[in-house]
Amino acid sequence: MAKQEKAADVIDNEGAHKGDQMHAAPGTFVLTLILLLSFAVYYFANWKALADVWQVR
Amino acid sequence: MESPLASVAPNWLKAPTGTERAWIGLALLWCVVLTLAMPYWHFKGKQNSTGEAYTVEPAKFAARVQQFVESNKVGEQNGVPIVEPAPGGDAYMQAQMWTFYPILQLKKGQTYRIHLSSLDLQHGWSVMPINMNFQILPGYDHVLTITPTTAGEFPVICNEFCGIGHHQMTGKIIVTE
Amino acid sequence: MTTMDPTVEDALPETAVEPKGNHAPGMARVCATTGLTVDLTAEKFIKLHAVFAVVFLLLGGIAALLIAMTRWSAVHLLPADWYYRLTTFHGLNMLILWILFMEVAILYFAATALLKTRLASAGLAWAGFVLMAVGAVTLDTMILMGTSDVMMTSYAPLRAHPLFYLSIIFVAVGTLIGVINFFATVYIAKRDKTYSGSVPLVVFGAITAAIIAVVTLGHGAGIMIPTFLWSIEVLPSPDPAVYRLVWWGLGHQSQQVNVAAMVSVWYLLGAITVGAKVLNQGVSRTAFLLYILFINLASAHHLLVDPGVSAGWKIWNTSYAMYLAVLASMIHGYTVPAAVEVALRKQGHDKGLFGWLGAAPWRNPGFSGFFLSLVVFGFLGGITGVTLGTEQINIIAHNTLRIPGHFHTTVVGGTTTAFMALAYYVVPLIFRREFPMRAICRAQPYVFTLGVVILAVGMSFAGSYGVARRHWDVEFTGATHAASFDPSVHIFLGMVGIGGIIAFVGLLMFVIPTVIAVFFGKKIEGKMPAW
Amino acid sequence: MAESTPVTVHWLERLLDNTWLLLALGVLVPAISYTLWGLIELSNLPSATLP
Repeated sequence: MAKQEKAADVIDNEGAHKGDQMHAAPGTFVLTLILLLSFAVYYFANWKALADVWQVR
Repeated sequence: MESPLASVAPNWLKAPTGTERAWIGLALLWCVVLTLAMPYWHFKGKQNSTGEAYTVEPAKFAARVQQFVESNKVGEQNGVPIVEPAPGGDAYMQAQMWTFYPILQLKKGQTYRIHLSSLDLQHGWSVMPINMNFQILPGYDHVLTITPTTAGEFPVICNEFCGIGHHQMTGKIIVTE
Repeated sequence: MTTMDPTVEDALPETAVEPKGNHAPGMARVCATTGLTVDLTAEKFIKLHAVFAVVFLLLGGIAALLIAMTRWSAVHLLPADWYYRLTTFHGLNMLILWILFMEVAILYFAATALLKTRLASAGLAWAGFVLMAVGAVTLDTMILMGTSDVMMTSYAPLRAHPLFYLSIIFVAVGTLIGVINFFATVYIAKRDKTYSGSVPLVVFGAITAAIIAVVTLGHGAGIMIPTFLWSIEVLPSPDPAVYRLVWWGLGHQSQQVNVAAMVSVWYLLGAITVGAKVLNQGVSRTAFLLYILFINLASAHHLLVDPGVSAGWKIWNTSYAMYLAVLASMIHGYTVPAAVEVALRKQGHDKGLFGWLGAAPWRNPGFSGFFLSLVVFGFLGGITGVTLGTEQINIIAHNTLRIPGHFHTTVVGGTTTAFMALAYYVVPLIFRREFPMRAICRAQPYVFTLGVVILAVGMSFAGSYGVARRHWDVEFTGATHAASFDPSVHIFLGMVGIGGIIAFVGLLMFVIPTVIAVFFGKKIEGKMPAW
Repeated sequence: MAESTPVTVHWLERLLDNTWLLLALGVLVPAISYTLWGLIELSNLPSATLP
C-alpha cells in the first residue's frame, strides 16, 4: 500500500517547489470562457429587456 | 502543491501563472464592465430606481389621496374612481389590504410623479404585463417619476405577501394615447 | 469510473497510527480511511447536527412538493392559507434550519479533524445545539399551528406569534455559540501548535464562512430582538424600511455563509474524490478574502426598488464594492475544476481538452454531486444572481418568480447538492456506517439536479412574464380588477410542478439511504468501501 | 501572529493568516458600508410635503 510514502511525499515537498511550476488546465479554461460568454449574453439581454419598459426615475 | 486538507509552510503567496492568470485577468475585466454599467445607466438610461422617498403618516397620506381623487376624478370602474392627474403633475396611489386606490388614467409620453404608500402592511407595486416592480412601505411616500411609453390598460398586482387576501389585491393604470 | 479510489491513495495530507494533537487520552481516534485524527467529542456533535439537518431537509422537502403542486396552476393543490403557511415553513426549514445545522457540523469537522485539535468546549457545543434544536422545533410548531403565516421574511408590521421571533432568536444565538466554539477551537489549535504554518485551505474557507456567519447572526439578533419585543407589546413597531435593511443582513448573508461553506466543500470533495491539490494557495485564499470583505454588501439586492435608500447606496452595495465578490466566485469557478483537471491529467487522463472530464468518477455520488453543484451554481445561479442584483435590472425582476428561480439554483442546485455529496463521505467516515442501495445513491445527484434545474428554469421564465413569488392564484379570482398573465406561463408553472416532483424524488433518494445507513447500516470497521 | 513565520512574509500572506484581523474587517466593512450608511440615509429622510 503506497499510502504511507505518498503522504510523506506531500509533506516533504512542502516549500520545496510549490507554485513555481505552471499547471495546465486548458479544459477548465475553455469551460470558464463558455461561462463568461453565457454570462455576457444573459446580462446584456436583460439590459435590453429593461430598456423596453416605461421610463422611470 | 498541497492538498486543501493540509497545512502550508510559510511563504506560499505566489503570483498566478498561465491560464489561471489569464482567467483572473478576464474576470477582472468583466467586473469592470459590470461596475461601469450601473452608473452609466444611471446617467444615460431611462429606467432607474433612485429611491426618492419621504416619511409620511399613513392617515395624512390617505387624506391627500382622497383630496387628489375628489379634484381629478373622471370616472369609475368596479366601484373604484378613475383619476386623471395633470400631465407633469403629482399622482397618488395608496395600497391597503387588499386594494390599490384609485385607478390612474395617464397620457402616453407624459411624465408624472406617482406617490405610493401603504396604510397598513408592506405591499408590492407590479405593473402588468410590462413587469415593472417597486416596493411600497407604510410610513414612506415612495415617489416614482414615471413616463408611460405604451398605451392600454395595465393591471397592477401586489407582489409582496400581505395576508391571506394577497393574491386578490389588484389595481389598474389606464394609459391613453 | 476510475478503478482507484483516491480516498485511500493520494489525497490526504498525512497518515498517523496514533492520534495526533492535543487530545486527552482516549478522546480521539484515527480514521482508518483517511488517516485524519477525529476528536470524539467533535464527532458526537457532528453527528447530532447532521442528523437534525437531514430531518429539517426532509420536512422542508415535503413542504416544497406541496408548494410546487400548488404553483402548478393545472393542479393548484393547497388552499390559500396552507400555501402561505407551508411557504413560510419551507423557506425557514431549508434556508435556515437545514443549512445552519449542516454548517455547524462542517465547522466542527474542519476545525478539529483538519487542525488535529480537540473541540474547544463540549459545554458550549451542547449549549449551542440545545438552543438551536429547541428553537427549530418551536419554530416549526408555531408555523404549523397557523399562528405565524408571515413568510420567512416576516416583514414588519406584519405580525407573527411572539414565539416565532423568539425561536428564530434561539436558532441564531445557538448557531452563534457554535461559531464561537469554532473560533475557540481554531485558537487553541494555534496555541497548542497542533499544525504548523498556515491553516489548510478548507479550514480557511470554513473561517470565511464563520466570519460571514458572525455578521449574519449579529444582524439577526439586531432585528429579531426588537421585533420580538414589539410582538409582546414592549416596544413600538419596527420601522418597515429599517426592518428590511437589517433583516436582509440576516436573510441574504446567511446564504453567503452557504456560498463560503459550499466552496470549501468543493475543495474538500475535489481532494477526497480525485486527489485534487491546491494550484495556488494565494489565489484561492485571496478569493476567500474578497468574500470576507465584500460579499455581505449584497444584502442590498433586496432593497433595489425600495424607497429611502439612495441610488448611490444601492449601486455601491449591490455591486459588492465593484463586483469584487463576483470576481472571487469566478476565481473559485476556475480553481476548483482546474484542480480536478490537473489531478486527473496527472493520473493519465490526458487526452484532448476534455478527456479528464470523461474519465472523472461520475459514478461516485461524492464527485458527481460536487461537480454538478459547481456547474449549476456557476452557470445558472451565479449568472442570474449578478444580473438580477443589478440595480436597474431589478425593476423587471423584484419579487417575481425570477428571484426564487435564481436562488433555487444557488442554494438548492449549488449548496444543498454539495452538502448531500459531502454526506456520501460523512456517513461512512464519521458515523462509520455503510450506505445501502448504492445504485440509488449513484443516481441521486443526477435526479435531484435535473429536478431542480427544471423547476428553476420554469420559475425564471414564469417570473419574466411577471408572475409573482409567494402568490397563490395566477388567475386573481375574485379580485376587484381582472388581471392575468401571458398564457405561456402555465407551461412554465407546469415545469415548476414537474421539476418539483423530480427534485422531491431525488431528495428521497438521498434521505432514505442516508437514514437507513445512519441507523441500520452495516458497521465499517476498517476502511470505507470505495464509491 | 508572526512568531512562527519569518518577518519577510508578504503582508497579504500575513493578513490571510490573521484570523482575528479578518474577523474584524469582515464585520466592519458590511457594518459600515451596508448597515450604517443605509441607516443614516433612512434616518435623514425629509418628511413629505403633501400639497
